[in-house]
Amino acid sequence: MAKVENSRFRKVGIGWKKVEPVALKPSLKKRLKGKPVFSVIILLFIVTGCLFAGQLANHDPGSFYLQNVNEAPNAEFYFGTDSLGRDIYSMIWYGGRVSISIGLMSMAIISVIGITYGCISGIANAKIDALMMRIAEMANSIPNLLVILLLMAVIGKQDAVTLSFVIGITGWFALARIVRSEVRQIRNSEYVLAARRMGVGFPRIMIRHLIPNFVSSIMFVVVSTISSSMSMESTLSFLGLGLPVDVISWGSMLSLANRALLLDTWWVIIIPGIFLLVTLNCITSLGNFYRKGNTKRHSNL
Amino acid sequence: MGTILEVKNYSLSFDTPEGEIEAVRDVNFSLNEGEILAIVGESGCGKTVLCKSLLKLLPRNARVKSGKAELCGENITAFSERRMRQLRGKQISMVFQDPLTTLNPTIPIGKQITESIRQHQKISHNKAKAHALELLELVGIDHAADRFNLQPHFFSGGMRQRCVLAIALASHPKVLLADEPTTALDVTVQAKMLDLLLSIRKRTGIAILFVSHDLGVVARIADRVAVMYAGKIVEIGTANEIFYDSRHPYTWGLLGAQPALAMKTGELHSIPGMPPVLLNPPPGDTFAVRNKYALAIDYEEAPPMFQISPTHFAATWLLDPRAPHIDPPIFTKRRREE
Amino acid sequence: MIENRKTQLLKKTGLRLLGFLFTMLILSIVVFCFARWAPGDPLQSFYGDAVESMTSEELGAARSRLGLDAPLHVQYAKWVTNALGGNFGLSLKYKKAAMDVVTPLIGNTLILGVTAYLLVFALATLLAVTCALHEDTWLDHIICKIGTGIYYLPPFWLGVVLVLIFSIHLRWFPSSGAYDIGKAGDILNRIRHMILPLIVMIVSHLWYYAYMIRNKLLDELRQDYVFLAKEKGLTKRQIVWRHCLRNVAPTIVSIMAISIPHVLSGTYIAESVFNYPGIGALSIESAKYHDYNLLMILVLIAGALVVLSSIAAQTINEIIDPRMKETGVSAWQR
Amino acid sequence: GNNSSNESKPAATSGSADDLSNTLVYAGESESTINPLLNSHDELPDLIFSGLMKYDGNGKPVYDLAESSTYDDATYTYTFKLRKGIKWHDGTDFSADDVLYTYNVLTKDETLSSSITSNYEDIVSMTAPDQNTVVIKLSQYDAAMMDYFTVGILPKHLTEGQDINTMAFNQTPVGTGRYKFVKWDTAGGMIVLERNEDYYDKVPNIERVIYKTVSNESTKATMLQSGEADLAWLNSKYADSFRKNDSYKNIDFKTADYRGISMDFGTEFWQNNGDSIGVLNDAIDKEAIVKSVLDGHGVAAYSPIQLNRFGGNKSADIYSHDLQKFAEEMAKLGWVKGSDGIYERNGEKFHFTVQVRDYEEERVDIANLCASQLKAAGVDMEVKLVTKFDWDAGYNGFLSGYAAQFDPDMFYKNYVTGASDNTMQYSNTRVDELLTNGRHTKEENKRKEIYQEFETVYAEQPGVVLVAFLDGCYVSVKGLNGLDTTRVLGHHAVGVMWNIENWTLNK
Amino acid sequence: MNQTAILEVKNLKQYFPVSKHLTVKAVDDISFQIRKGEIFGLVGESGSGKSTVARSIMGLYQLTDGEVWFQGNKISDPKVFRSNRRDIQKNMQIIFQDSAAALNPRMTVRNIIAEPMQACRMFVKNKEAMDAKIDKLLDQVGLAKSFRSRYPGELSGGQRQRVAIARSIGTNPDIIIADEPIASLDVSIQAQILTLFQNLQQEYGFAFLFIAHDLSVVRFLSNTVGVMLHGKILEMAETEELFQNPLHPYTKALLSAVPVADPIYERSKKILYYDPSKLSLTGSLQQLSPKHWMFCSPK
Ligand SMILES: Nc1ncnc2c1ncn2[C@@H]1O[C@H](COP(=O)(O)OP(=O)(O)OP(=O)(O)O)[C@@H](O)[C@H]1O
Ligand SMILES: Nc1ncnc2c1ncn2[C@@H]1O[C@H](COP(=O)(O)OP(=O)(O)OP(=O)(O)O)[C@@H](O)[C@H]1O
Ligand SMILES: [Mg+2]
Ligand SMILES: [Mg+2]
Repeated sequence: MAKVENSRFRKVGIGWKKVEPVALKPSLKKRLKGKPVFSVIILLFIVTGCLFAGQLANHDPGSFYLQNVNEAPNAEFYFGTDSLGRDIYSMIWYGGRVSISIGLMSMAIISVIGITYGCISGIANAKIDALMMRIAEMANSIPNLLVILLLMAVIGKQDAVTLSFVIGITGWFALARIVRSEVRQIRNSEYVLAARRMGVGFPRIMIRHLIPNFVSSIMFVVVSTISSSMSMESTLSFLGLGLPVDVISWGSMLSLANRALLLDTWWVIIIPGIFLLVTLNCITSLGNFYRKGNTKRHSNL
Repeated sequence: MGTILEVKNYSLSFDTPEGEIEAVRDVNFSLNEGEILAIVGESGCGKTVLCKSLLKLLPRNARVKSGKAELCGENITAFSERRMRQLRGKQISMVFQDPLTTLNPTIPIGKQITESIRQHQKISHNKAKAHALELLELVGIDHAADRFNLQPHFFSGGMRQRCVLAIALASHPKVLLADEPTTALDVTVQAKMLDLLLSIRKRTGIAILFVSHDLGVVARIADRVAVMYAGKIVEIGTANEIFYDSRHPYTWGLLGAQPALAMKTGELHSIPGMPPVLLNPPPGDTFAVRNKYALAIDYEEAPPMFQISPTHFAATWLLDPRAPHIDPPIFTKRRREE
Repeated sequence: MIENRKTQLLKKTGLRLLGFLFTMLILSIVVFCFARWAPGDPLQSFYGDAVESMTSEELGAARSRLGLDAPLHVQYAKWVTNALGGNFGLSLKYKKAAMDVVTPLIGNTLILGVTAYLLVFALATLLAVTCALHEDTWLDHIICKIGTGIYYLPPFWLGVVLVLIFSIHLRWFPSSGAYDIGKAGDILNRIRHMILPLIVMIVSHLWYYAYMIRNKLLDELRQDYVFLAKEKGLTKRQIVWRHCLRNVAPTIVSIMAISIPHVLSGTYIAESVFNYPGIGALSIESAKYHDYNLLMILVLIAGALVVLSSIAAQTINEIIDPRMKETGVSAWQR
Repeated sequence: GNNSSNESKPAATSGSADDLSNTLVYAGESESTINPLLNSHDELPDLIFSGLMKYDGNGKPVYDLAESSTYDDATYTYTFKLRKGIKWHDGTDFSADDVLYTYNVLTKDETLSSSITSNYEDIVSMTAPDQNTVVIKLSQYDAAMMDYFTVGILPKHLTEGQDINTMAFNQTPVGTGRYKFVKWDTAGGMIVLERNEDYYDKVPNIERVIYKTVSNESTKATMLQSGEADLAWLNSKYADSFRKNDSYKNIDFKTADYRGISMDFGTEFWQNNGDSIGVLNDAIDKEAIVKSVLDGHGVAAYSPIQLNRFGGNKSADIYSHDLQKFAEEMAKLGWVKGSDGIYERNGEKFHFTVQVRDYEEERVDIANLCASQLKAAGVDMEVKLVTKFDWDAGYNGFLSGYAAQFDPDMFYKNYVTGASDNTMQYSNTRVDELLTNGRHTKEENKRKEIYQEFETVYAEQPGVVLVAFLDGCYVSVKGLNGLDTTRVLGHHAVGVMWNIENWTLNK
Repeated sequence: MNQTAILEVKNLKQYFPVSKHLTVKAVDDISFQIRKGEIFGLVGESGSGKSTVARSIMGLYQLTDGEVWFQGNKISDPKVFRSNRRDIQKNMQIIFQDSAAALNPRMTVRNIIAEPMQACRMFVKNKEAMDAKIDKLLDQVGLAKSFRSRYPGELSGGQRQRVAIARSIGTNPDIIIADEPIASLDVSIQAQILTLFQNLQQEYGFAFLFIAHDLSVVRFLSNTVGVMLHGKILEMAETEELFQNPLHPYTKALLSAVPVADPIYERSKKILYYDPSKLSLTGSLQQLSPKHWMFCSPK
């Protein structure tokens, strides 16, 4: 006994035993906690649905079933028909394809232009910065529609890519402003100075040092450009500047709302609305999740 | 001199996604009126968390696991947020670690001080202002009246630190928790600041819990010193006991790491390794893995507090009668006069 | 020192005003050219369907009569000289002075736009503070979820639904117009007409800004000065309202400044859904119908608002937060 | 200036301005000018102004400002005797000078840009022997001239010497009509009219008419539903939603307003393939379109003057929806279906573009349906929505609408080769002959024969694929009485207020 | 120590015009030189312009006046700088005070360390060589290989500072400018880093411009020391000479205020105070002895 005691009190010094903190493996449930599982599933469902629109649709989305005008949802027309007898169910999948791709493409264009412009302006010296911001402000006060009108005419085609391009090119000002102010906050941080000093070029600084550090704070703005692009598309369709009339999108379906409302056909109004809302909300909660993951600190309040 | 603040078996942890961080573990100490107790220890050992938890300024994921803190005999651990609010600033106040960020950058200094005064005393605006000016002068800011309406941006680091002190003193608290109040200052300003604290203590009898990792500063100001490591107080005693007769290997390590000592030998005694992560700490003494003098038992069982003198305690198995005798490094015995 | 700051501020503001005039000049040139390059026939708006039955000689004559055939720079020079004299030309569609088309309507839009604008930011701040005070509780979650949900509703869609419920079924609020017949001076009547448009405008912008402010506030709540404020014994509310909000104010002010065109364009939807006479719809119309002179005025008004407000924002921000001032030399000179 | 004198005259009726019990609120389209010379497609000029003649319920010209007239066959000269004691709304006396002035503007003013000037090309000279007599001399006989004398007369004293196109008068009109203009409230989006108590004929029962300018089709319907309007012209679908509702009345007029696809012969495609327009009629199920888009409120169209009293020749109805027949006809014309199911001839696909104005929902629907039906038959008609027609963009056609509710001569300028309104460059020597003859022929029966022949000739080689004639579906509140549907309305169902003086309102 | 200077600063002035009426003279006419393998310590009160000196040398500001010579090139001349940019970027590296701020929180340790080498076109094509080099660097600064894939946020302050050091020595620079590299570290880690610096100097022959405000640290590490106040170097001497024989009253005050971990001594010690506002701004650095310079005002 005493021997054991003595051996316990022998001097052993550093590193006698490897001491590892016990790492607990969290359960699956715990790992998924707080993650937007539900949103991911729904979004996957909608996106797959749109991708396989051809397989899912049971009617031609462009056809007018004149014998089945304004029918409520039923076994043949799952989501009903509109005032010209188009099948809402099939239109939803085809329309989603167009709307989601326009939303994403415009978002990409807006992000690229807005972030690049904002970064340049944020990093440039006071004079160039002021000039760039003035230009953005000016561009911002010209009615989008006028610019779009001109661009559409110059490009001369009306398809989803052109439309996204045009929406993108007129929609980046706010983002640029926000990015610029974020960049101004981090541009004098030492890691940026150090990188700059080490001869790292601007594009690399932007991609590696600036963007990762402000991306979480512009997340919501970026995500909401998806929704604003979708509704811009519907406004443009409404004005005849959008996609050709036979191309269906959720936006153009929604713009039938006022007509449907007077005709008491709720399914024409509600169903595309629900799809749009659900999709956007799912995308938002993904963005939020990303944002949260980036700010781990707790409130001091 | 009565005890004004007493902390008993105090443990506190944070819930994080990775697990539980035990930031303060079974801490005991008491603070008397007019006394300055210094807490030293390296970064991340839980000094700030301890102070903040006394004021209940911790985020929602912090949780007091056991023990209590008594202020003037009242158990404040159980106080509601509302009662704490009445206490804060008035009975017990704190000088925060980083003066650059603790002042609100957009509000004029004067307003930040009067706000503190008026929160606890129902006095007129002008009176509060007069009082605030007094305070600013007390902490040694000249041209206080001119600077009253300037934002912190226009103050130097040292001045800001002193403003934070002025705010902490605004309502004449009984206990001041000073969390590294001089780290941002250069030595000359730091010396002035320390003298200021000493003189305030002399005048008002305020009790100060002085947190620092600079042993030189502690040597100048503290009556008693507690050495913290990984959330635990590993040694506590009067200043002389700690500086001249320390018993814990960690205290030895701290004292030995002073560059001032390396002048002759040209060799710096650093403590090897890194401070432990407090996430699910392993059993035994957390310092063992960095401890030259570690005993086998250190790796298995945490040591209890051994009493050395009525005021001096240390938590190391080296003090156990069964432990082999170890000569402390010579520098721990050395005094300046020698 | 204080005196210095004041004169400095004045000087800066003066300089900025100069910059403003210059900006307006550039803006007018850009819009002038843009409008004329855009495809379509301005005569359409002048003669309406009659153009369909005009011969090409007639069209040519009409063009030269309206000064549409001169080279671009000549047209612009003419426009500028006239504009400096206060004459902004004739609206092609309305066939009267463009200024006269705008003036009766601008009041309507300003009332609607400014009210919406102020309400949006007041409510956004309120919502943001509520969320920040209750961060990560059910209240915050619910507000966030509902907020985003409603924000994504297309505004024209929402407008139509509101009309169905509140005008047609309940008959609480009118579905169109700015006021009832003969009630132009009746404030209550005007408010009744504004409620539905306001709801649409507010709902379609509110969460965007509320969320931005909320996130800024949450960042702010993670600052150390919150501890100091708490340590003084301030309540949570006091801390958020007095301390955090003040620090977020520059951001809010900047957002407000850049959001003017955004909110103004919101009046377009409200105006067209609720048939509310105003310049929002007019500016879209003028772009669509190539009503150049009208378009110029409207763009200049919008531009002036935007640039002036951004100047104001910068000035306000420098007063609130002296750190905003651009001092020192950029580190990016080489 | 002018309208203050109007307003200063107190309303000689009972009730305050807020009393709306005898005020008709009409939800109409947006307005920019109220001037009978510039604006021939709207209700307002007709209410405020009056002409020498006016149309009666059957669409025949009867006397209005003129009391009587004589016509001298040899010299082609009309002599009008004017009514006496007529006053302008501002109190000034009306006289022959005003008539002369107005017709001078119509025939001589170079700056006037109006679509109707060509109607008066036959006028050679005008004189006013005295204050109550106007003599108008033509160069040759013109069967439609009496119709064209219905144009509203402008007050010389208020408009002389001004640019007719842009004068302020256009927004503050003063006339001699049944209602006088009170105020144009732009900020409120309404135009206020008050009945003319000094009207020389029957003074209307309804005290005030408020014309609300509405830019959105569906808003007109919601305004009716929310009680903000008493009368509006709606498209047939919206109108249908009121039929079940007891508090509203549906008043369905016949109109001469057709919708069709007009082909532009100025474009290369139709120059090559102009022979293949008529056959398209076989591929379009017009009945189905009438049934679905118009909810049955209209008729399938076969002739542009089908509903005119001179037209309606059933033997001109030579097409029917029959894909079999269509395929045969196409084969005869030399078209062969390509691999993509679209016909080809001489290496050219049967593909053409059609511009469609987007603000009228029915137009868009009709275009879409036609495109889809033609596509099913093998013809690719591409629909391009535009806000305003763009004639320079090279579209092959447009979705057109027009009406000849009065004299069929209204089509002369559209179909005669090189005529002023023949913008689609339609050309057919037989049609030219017939329409010219129709214009200068006096006897009604002969004219009828001519126009019926025109119908058959045109049907064989049409420039427009006619789709349907619309009904003019008006909806009013229950208390509005007196609307008379005997009158055939014009383009956009205009003319509903032709007998407004007989209407009564009981809210 | 009689090799030629690799870095020489001559009459460096760096003014910041804050407003029309106020110009901050952050650095006001200072000169010094650093030889190969030498550690030059720069001390002074906070705000005295130490960091500005470092940044000016690094070329982050437009110099107000003066010259910076690096290996015989006058790099303060933008033309010379531009033509030698690669060389300068490779051979002059900086370590900042706050390692948390100096490392991009969104990059892995590997990428952080690799960045300057990539910028200098080292190992462009050869990923293995780069990885080997990174492992070697980590080893040099005493970190395990496993740190490669971590993010700065997952590291302790001392580890972060090591990463920053590894980053700066990756390109084998001739001189490292260390701007208060240990100020944010606690005592035990400080000692480790100081030892590391010592090793780097002795084994690899790096020269340092070592900025600190802790005099005892500077005394331990550096060969030569300069004392700064209000943008001026007040005293400059070989380390022991300065500490044994301080001449300028401000240096004396500083030395007297250095806290020592000895309570009895500390409580009784007399601190000399020096009012910085008394400093006359006219004058120049005079050589008083071969290894000792002091700022003297013309009497
Ligand atoms: N909100 C929190 N959530 C999780 N862990 C925390 C939180 N706040 C502090 N900690 C942890 O608690 C431990 C103690 O931190 P504390 O700030 O008290 O250290 P300190 O002794 O004050 O160090 P320093 O000298 O750097 O100020 C650290 O390991 C830290 O990671
Ligand atoms: N970009 C700048 N614009 C204006 N003033 C500046 C700028 N950079 C530094 N200064 C000023 O120059 C002076 C010297 O600053 P510097 O950072 O060099 O001091 P330091 O000695 O490094 O202080 P510390 O020990 O606190 O790091 C300070 O008064 C500072 O306010
Ligand atoms: Mg701390
Ligand atoms: Mg510094």
